[in-house]
Amino acid sequence: MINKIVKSAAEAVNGIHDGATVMIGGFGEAGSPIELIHALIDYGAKDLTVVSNNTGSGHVGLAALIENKQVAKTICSFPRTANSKVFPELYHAGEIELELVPQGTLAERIRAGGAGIPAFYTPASLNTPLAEGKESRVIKNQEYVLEYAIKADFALVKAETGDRYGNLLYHATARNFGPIMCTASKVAIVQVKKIVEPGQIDPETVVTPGIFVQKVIEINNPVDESQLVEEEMSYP
Amino acid sequence: MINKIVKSAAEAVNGIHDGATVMIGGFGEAGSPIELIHALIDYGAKDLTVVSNNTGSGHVGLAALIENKQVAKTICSFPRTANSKVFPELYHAGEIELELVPQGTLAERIRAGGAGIPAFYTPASLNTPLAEGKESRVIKNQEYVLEYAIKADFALVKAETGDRYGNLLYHATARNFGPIMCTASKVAIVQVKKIVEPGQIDPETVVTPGIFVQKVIEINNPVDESQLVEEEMSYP
Amino acid sequence: MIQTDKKIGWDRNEMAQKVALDIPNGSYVNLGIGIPELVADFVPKGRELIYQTENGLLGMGKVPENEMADRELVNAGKKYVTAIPGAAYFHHADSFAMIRGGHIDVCVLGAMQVSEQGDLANWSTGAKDAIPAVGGAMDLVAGVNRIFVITQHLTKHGDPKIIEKCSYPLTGKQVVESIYTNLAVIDVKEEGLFVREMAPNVDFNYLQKRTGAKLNQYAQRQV
Amino acid sequence: MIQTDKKIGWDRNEMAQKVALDIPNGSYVNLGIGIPELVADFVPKGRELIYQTENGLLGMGKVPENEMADRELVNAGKKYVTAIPGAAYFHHADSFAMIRGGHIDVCVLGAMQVSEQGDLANWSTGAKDAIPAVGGAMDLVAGVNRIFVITQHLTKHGDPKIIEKCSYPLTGKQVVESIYTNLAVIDVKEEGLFVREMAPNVDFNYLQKRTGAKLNQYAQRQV
Repeated sequence: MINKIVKSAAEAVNGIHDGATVMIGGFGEAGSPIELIHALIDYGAKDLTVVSNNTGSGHVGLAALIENKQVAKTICSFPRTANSKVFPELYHAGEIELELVPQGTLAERIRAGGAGIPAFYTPASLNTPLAEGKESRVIKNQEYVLEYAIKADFALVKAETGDRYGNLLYHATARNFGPIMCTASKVAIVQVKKIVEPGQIDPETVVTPGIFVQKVIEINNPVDESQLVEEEMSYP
Repeated sequence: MINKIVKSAAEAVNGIHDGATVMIGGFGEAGSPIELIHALIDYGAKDLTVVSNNTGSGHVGLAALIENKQVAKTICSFPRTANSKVFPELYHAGEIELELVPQGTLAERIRAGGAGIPAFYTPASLNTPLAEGKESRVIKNQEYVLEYAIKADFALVKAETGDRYGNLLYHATARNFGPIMCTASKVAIVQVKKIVEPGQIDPETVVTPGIFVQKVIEINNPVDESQLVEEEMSYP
Repeated sequence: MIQTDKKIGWDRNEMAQKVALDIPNGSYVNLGIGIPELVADFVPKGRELIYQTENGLLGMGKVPENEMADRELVNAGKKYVTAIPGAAYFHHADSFAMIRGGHIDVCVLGAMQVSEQGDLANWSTGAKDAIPAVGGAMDLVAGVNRIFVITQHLTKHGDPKIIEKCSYPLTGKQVVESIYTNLAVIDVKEEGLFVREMAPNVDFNYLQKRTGAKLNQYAQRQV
Repeated sequence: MIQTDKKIGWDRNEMAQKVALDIPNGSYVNLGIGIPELVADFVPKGRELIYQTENGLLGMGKVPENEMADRELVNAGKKYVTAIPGAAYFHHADSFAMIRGGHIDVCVLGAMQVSEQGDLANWSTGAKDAIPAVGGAMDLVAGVNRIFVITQHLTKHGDPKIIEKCSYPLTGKQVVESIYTNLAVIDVKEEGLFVREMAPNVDFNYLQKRTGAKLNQYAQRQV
């Protein structure tokens, strides 16, 4: 029997090695797999390259992972947000590397990584500093920038519902990068609010087919990141 | 009010001009928009380039469109099937052009057309006759073929459920090329079995968001193409 | 009667209203963060627009009553929003396929600078100590058919934002169609900048003085 | 006792069974049309495999009772199938993302020819009057991690299918991992073809005579 369900967040993140590339889902706090991130802080893997749209808020979740000096490099589109304090400090101190990527290009590079497309052309960032040093090409009288796929060793993703095959449903705009990150990583680790029996998810509505998922952990009541940030909590 | 619903198949295909590129959904008979194709036969547009996985069965649907000499060129992955009689004859007579594309490359080229990606690299077809004359490139020690996006003027697609915004649900493996063809064509024309009010389709389950669809026509009881083929029916 | 306090220019709502009037019925629209968000409040009666937010929602609705806020239903500015009946959720690659693929009709963005060729700078001052953050702006200007900019005519320091050549790093080159400021509506044409409308108590000289690029007048006023 | 009618080789079911034994538990598998489809009937007890069909279904189930057939639920060979509980439907670009992206563990395909380097030809004889049709074969061999070929050892005309160099147009170069024929199981290694197992009443010389490329024996029989 195929069974991708694991019993704890600690078991879920077990094996994330130093130097790994880790994709972390979420757009701000929506879809951020905070319990998995905290488990990764406990686990302690260092020198990580993190691929994520943002760099976290306050002193919990992704921000706490960065604050804990486990991240050597981030690949993201929007590293500063209203509540991001940790990243700016380390960035100015030269203690964390940043690869800034336009959001759509970031999404497409991740999608390409999962789809076996090593590189593609896009009009985004042309004639801007973010295209500097990149190859460009004229196709049908328009110029495009060559961009390469991003793959990862692991993905940490938050979804709503899952089954033992790894099939996933998401909730609202918490979907964001989750589905493509599952496809682009060797080991996609997903926290879901609810685990159901195979067949309880209508095959017409599956968002992430189980083939893209390696571990599922049920976290019934994930903490409310926004609230933790407001309350100035920190982890660990 | 936005209302993409049209009243007849004739109205749906109205405006498809001679020389147009038309994507036609379907994998064999599953998802083939036969009523729209028959309306296009009645409408009479000629010199069409048809992008479709197959070339139709018997003497109805896509095969009838080809038999009626409306198609100058087909772009497809599998032009011969057990019941395809029309295409082979015209192909041997030199009356129809064929661009043969591996199925996954066909799908990705259409997806790219809809996603504003003008070209991408793929490992498929490398070292085969289908890569001859195509540019290739080594990326991270592996060689890939450069493939270009396909766009169309129109798409004819079959779905299950639609609303006035053009949101669509599909049925089982009739989904196949429908969603990506809607994205890659200027005017996506969709026959659905049932039209519902906006909001009746759960936003979490929408397969084709309405933005990709221009016309929706309700065909409650589409004909059974397999049965028509068995009965050796022909159209018109 | 001496008018020493006569009002010059439009306020933010009036600017947003000008933009709203220029968006055709049935359009798919992406609104940037800030003043652009106000545009949704001024859609003329009888028009229906569909709002896309690049973080995965087509059919964004109004701001929710506070107690109804869903923490996982946010817009690109990470504010809580709602979904209209007929909305659809999708992942980020599909969302930017929508944007890059030319399916969004209009995008309304803020600006730091706009050049007379329609170049837009709105993501970075290029300052060495700034944390660069680009978000989806470059994809939006590259992919959306019509880019409207809504902005104050001058910076907080009184410098013109509409200039010959952007000094800040570009978001995109030759992408802006029209600029809506508190002083005027200006179209970006191949031949240069053309003033389509001026705000109350603004005249051409007044406007030109506050603009860092040559302004043109339409030969015949457009109706 | 003289055995004039002794059975030589395996039948199709036995060939399929050999393949089935080599597919690890939990694998995601794409089965080609024809003999490959039989593999699903011989999955050893205790193993669960998930079948993908490239026309948009993960979790393909058994052939339906005739009266239950859904005309829009077909496999890549356009035959009616079913979906297991826990299945998922998706569109063609997502399906081939799955294939090209290396997510399918095993693909079992038929063959016209296989070369000693593992080149596969299975889509066209290259004849001038033939209608070329490739389907998803090239994407499958390029993207799936392990390609198993299941085929009769000889063509209908008695010619070897396993040869030094394919004369037919290739589907992919150096893609085949193992070949399962009615006479033997043969592994494709960098050093050449290695016979892993021979069918009843087949010996090495018999096999070599019917093979158009040099066969090797494993130094030590693998268990």
